[in-house]
Amino acid sequence: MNTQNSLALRLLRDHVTYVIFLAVTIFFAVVAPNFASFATAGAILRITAIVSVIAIGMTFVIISGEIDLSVGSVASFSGMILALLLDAGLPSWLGAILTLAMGAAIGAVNGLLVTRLKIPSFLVTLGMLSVFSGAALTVTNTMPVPIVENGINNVLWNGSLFTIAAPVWWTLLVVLLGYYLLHVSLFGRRVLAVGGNAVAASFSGINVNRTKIWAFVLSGSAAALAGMMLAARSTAGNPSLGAGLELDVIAAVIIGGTSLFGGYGTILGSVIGAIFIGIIGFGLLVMGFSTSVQEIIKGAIIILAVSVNRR
Amino acid sequence: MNTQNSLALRLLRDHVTYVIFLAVTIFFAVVAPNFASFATAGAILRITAIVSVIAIGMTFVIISGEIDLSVGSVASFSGMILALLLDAGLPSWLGAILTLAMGAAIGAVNGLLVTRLKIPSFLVTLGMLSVFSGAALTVTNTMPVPIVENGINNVLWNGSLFTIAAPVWWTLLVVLLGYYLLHVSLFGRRVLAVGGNAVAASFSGINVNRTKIWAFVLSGSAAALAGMMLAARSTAGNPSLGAGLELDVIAAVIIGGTSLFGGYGTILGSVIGAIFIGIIGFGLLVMGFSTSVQEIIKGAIIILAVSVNRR
Amino acid sequence: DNYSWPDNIPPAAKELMTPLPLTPTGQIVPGYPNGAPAASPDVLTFTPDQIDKLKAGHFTAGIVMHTMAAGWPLLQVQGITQTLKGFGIKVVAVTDAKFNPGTQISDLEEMIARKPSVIFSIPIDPKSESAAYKQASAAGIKLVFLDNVPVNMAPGKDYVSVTASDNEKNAYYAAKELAESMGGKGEVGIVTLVYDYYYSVAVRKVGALRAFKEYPGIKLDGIGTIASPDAAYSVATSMLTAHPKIQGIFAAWDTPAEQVVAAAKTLGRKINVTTNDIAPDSALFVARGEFYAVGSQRPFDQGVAEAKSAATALLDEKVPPYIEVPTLRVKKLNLLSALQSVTHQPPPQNVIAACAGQCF
Amino acid sequence: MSLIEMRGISKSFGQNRVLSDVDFTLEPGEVHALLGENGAGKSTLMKILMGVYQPDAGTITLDGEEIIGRSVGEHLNQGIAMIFQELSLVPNGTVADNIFLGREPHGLGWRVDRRAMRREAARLIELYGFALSLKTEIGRLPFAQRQMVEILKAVARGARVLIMDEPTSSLTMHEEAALMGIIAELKSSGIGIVYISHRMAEIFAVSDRISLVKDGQLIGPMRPAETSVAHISGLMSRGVATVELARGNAARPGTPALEVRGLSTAGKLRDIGFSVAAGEVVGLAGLVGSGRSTLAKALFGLLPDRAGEVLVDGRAVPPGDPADAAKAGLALVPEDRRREGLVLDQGLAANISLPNLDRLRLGGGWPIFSRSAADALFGKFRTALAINARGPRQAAAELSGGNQQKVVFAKWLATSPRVLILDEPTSGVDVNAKAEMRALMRRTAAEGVGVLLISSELEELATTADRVLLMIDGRITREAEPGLHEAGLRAMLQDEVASSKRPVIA
Ligand SMILES: Nc1ncnc2c1ncn2[C@@H]1O[C@H](COP(=O)(O)OP(=O)(O)OP(=O)(O)O)[C@@H](O)[C@H]1O
Ligand SMILES: Nc1ncnc2c1ncn2[C@@H]1O[C@H](COP(=O)(O)OP(=O)(O)OP(=O)(O)O)[C@@H](O)[C@H]1O
Ligand SMILES: [Mg+2]
Ligand SMILES: [Mg+2]
Repeated sequence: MNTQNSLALRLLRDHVTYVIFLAVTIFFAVVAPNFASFATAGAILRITAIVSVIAIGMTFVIISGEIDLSVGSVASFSGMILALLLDAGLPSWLGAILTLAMGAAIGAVNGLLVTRLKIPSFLVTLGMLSVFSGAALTVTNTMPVPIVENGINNVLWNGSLFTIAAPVWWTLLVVLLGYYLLHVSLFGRRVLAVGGNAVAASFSGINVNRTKIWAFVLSGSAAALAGMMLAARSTAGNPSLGAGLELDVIAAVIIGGTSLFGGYGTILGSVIGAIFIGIIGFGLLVMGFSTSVQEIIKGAIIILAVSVNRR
Repeated sequence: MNTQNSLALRLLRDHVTYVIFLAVTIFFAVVAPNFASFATAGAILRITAIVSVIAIGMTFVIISGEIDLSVGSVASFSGMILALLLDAGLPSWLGAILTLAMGAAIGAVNGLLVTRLKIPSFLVTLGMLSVFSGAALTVTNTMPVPIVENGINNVLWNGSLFTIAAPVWWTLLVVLLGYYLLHVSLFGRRVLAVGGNAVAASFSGINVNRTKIWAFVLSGSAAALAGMMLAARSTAGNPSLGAGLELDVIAAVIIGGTSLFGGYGTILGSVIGAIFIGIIGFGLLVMGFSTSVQEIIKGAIIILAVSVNRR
Repeated sequence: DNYSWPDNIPPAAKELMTPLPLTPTGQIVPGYPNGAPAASPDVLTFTPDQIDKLKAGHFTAGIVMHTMAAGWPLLQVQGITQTLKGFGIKVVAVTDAKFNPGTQISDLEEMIARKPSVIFSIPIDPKSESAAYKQASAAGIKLVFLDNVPVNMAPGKDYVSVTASDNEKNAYYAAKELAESMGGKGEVGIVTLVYDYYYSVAVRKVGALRAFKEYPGIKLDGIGTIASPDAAYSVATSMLTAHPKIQGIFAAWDTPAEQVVAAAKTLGRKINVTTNDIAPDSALFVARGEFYAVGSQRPFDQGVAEAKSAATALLDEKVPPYIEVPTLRVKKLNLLSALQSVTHQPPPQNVIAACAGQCF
Repeated sequence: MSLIEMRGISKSFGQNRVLSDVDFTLEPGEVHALLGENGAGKSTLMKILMGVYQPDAGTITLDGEEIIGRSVGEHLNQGIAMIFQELSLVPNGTVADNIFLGREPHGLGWRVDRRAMRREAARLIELYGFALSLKTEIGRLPFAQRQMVEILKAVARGARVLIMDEPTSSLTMHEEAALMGIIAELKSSGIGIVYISHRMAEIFAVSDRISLVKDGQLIGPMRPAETSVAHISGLMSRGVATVELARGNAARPGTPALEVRGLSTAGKLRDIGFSVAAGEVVGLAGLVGSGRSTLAKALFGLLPDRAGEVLVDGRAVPPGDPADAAKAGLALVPEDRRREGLVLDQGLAANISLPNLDRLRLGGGWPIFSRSAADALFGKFRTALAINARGPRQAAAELSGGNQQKVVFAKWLATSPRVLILDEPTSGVDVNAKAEMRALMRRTAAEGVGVLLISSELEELATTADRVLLMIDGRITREAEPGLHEAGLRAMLQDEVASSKRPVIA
């Protein structure tokens, strides 16, 4: 797959990604009605916030050479749990923390199954996808659970600070955290090493399993946060809000230049990937294409964009 | 990932898969009302035929170290095309051949994009997924196209020979073909080598790109055949009949013991994987579990089954 | 203003609570080119010994749904299950196809192999699933349809009957209310399902368009299509961005409508939203004034009617081909009464709270 | 008290009992050399000392303290470091990243101190004079350079016990000299070193004690003075008398088996021309980075940007496709067996059959693969090359380094090529096997095959090749007259390098 691995090429590649990304944006700005506006930018960032947040968690898992398909249903489930906890009268901060912890725990379980039982992560997390989408539907017997307490809805989604909407702030926060962990801290070196060559990493005294487990914990927590944001967005926990997110997320990460076989990737790339997909979808909708036509063009653009930047 | 790679372990592993598979089946046969019956067996084989057929094509792609996410929407699209061709008055044999050819062509395009432009297959085929699910919806503006001519419906699905239903025969045919190609022919050796170590393969004078392209052609054709079977099953092409199949298919292949990182896999394993998933879903429904609960148990069983057979 | 719910509610609320009249020929039913004659569920009655006979039959039922991701399907299932319990009929399983016809066919095949006495189902694609349903009736299983009937199946022969509301009229009402709320002029949009083959939703588009046409001042800016409810958020966001002057959106049912409201909220846009169907969760949106008006089916009662027609058929009695359950007009004013009659349960506290005493 | 004492160590992999009740000791400031046939168990013994494998039985003490840990990490912290035969580098990291892999300098909040890392790495490279640039990614480096990084990585850890598992297998005299310097320095600072190598000269140069692993037992230790190469290879051998090479110019007249005219690549090679007659072994000498492997790859059609002519038996070979090259009768045994030579997870017969698929058709006609034919093929070479393996189905990854090398050799011999290009064919192969393989090269040549032998062991070139070409920085600058001995070659190479204006490594 990734035969060209020199940093030089990579830098170029990333640059190209950004160039294409800009080109497409400018195109829409010109042809799509009222696209070029501050409001639009905000709107796109909001639409892509969910995918961005999860993508950042996913980046760690994919770099470490694994994959996490459970994020979508973990998000749905987390939304339900938050709603139920608040419905049960917990203070919202506590509910949020508990939900986040649950997400982390789910991630840890994924990681343990993958590393200790040596089950391919694709299967473990596919199983978990099934388990938690089922669980989300079962807890309330498919009924959505309203979140009436508006404080948390505002903090997580509807509010804004310095005219910038809450979801954008959350994305920013997660980006910074992810950037620190991956590109600044020791942990990042470990993840990259493990993904690059697990055997060599363990020969160098790196605890491969622990590193992977932490990667899964990160993606589980990110999924939980995203799920809470989704719930806040529709002021209700809905058992199928997160369904199918995993594909968008993985696409974003890969478009961002992360190798599906592990060992290389960047936080910024993943976020840009997410926003890129968002812009395409948004732009095409604004231009008035129906969902069906939109899908065709979207698929084509993605292939083209990446094909160009692999040359 | 797959640290334990000694052939011995692999053999054991596969055996265990079959053992568990048997255990689950027997369990259902005992506890589930009128599960243990000829009719049931037939029903399960019919239900899993689609996934089995595609899984066999997918096995080649995954062994070669790539992945094909487009199969689901290619199946939907093929069903539509077949229906439209017959609607346009083509003789059904011709329509079928053309559709099959189209599937192969789509596969070839996937392969070319992956090998020549060096785009990760995950992205190429994800893009294609989007393109063809969109295309399937667009050709008739989301409207299904009935297949009135019953000859082909019978040949592909509704008919039966020696009391065995057509879809089962088709599965059998594809299994034999796949078995020959992977385990008997030289092509199989090449696919395995390419997946095991592409560099070493090319150093051995094997044309890596051509081999991968052929793998994609196989999965494209399999998807097309499955799409036609889907259409015949519902005597109409529907733009979203195949939606989401890709995950079931990949799950089947991986459960069957094929390594997601390429280099190892078996045809029989993939089919067994498909039937295994089928049995679980079916058995759970027969036991009276609703979809939501089903999903939970299904996911758990998959993880358990595989976890046992990785030890 | 000393009205209080439930005992003493304002006349306006009372007026709203009178259901829209039956349409003589409502739903599309095969074999009835210009609509089947609509029968009221009240025609289905049972004598005590008929009920004993049913109980003695030890019948079973399966429910094959299109989706469970909304209040409507859940209330349907509750209506069916609770009524069947009264007849001693056990529901063996409920399947959810997540709007995928392929999945639903598999669900159906599995259900057929399970051999229940009757299957309740709402076909996602009446065209491409008809073959699968034919297998069911061929296997001697009685079929009762919700909303949609597969093509070329004959009532009374291939299946028992279909229960539905007049979706076209229901949407027409909601769209008309939207236009009225805007004083009959301004720009509007529609958000609906992308699959036109799912006709009980497709006809809502027809109804909405009919309503909007009656107002020369109303300009339709676009029809946003979704493959699943959660997609409504981005579809609505982009629609609102592309058309800054949109003041109202009609969404084909409540779950996507909730996402439309969320989108408008995050864009800081004040628009009116009307839709079809309410459930405890979407009721909150009415209470908060985020849905201006809702033309709501009564899924629980529909479930009851379906269960009754199944029971009647199991007694080998004749069932009318098309049973229509008239729809309700729901506004903040009559929310509590409407919600109760839709769900057959007292309205949840959070709805009552959100109403702040303005709903009855 | 010894620095390291391993007592009663036993280890089996499945049925395969590799070590039984082995005792091994290491004193501070000594170099304890470990010899043995390929597959004898040297690496395994040292991997046990490193914590990679847990022994089935036995104890390890460091300064008298039990240190059987569960992981490499624990042993590293105990002050034990190892240069791994298969290297312990991550391809996606730079040279600097890899030197500090697992022990990156860091400040508050696990903040990696990149500057310090680069500074320190630069200092090390400078200090030991290896031809490496900090920022290049390991994945892009040829094996030799990666081996240098592996050396620095281990040395820089400042461990008290340093295990070197064939550190020089593909290094040339410069780096070899550098390493000897390092070893001397470490010794003087009281560090104990285990030195595994198949290069006898090295062994006798550096070691204070020599031990032998044979049939799972340890023979020795003995002092270099008390023994000799002959004695040791005698002890090691499976009774195979060390083969005498039938040297003497076997070159046959007529069209050369391989003829190269004006071959160049954008990257490296400039205007290379030479020919190899049928029946002749032509050696290619040079320093690391001189372009020998590049030439081999270019000849075999692995470099798209090849210009110039390559003729086999006078017929031109189209560039850019190894398949064509193989068809034309070329064969290449690449230098990096793990990456370029083997499908590690697959069986040995499967590996050997790869370039021979068309020959292994069942009954010729249909493209059906005959397993039995493949197994037979493997069996043939297993005996011919004395490959130490369980059987045709054993995964290549489980073979010892040297035996892996033999498998790669075998897979190309099996194609009965016209021209055999060998890139460091005997690196990591034990003395006796080495002798056998060199004899094999001669025999292959004698059968009328043209052999191009790339080797970093000048001794090998001197003993095995009919003619030796010198390659300096992408050019073939000179041909050594036949019958020249190792010392002569070394001298010649040195002054060639000196006389070439351009720096040795670009
Ligand atoms: N991970 C493993 N699994 C199974 N067998 C193994 C494994 N590692 C080594 N072996 C076997 O153990 C034996 C010793 O291997 P080892 O690598 O220690 O030999 P060595 O002395 O280092 O040989 P060389 O000089 O070629 O490196 C060989 O027969 C090899 O096949
Ligand atoms: N033009 C080229 N295109 C692609 N790869 C090249 C090219 N030139 C060199 N390489 C690769 O770069 C690697 C390193 O080449 P380098 O300059 O170090 O010479 P080398 O052949 O490896 O040196 P030696 O084998 O003499 O130690 C080579 O192994 C080859 O694979
Ligand atoms: Mg070794
Ligand atoms: Mg070299």
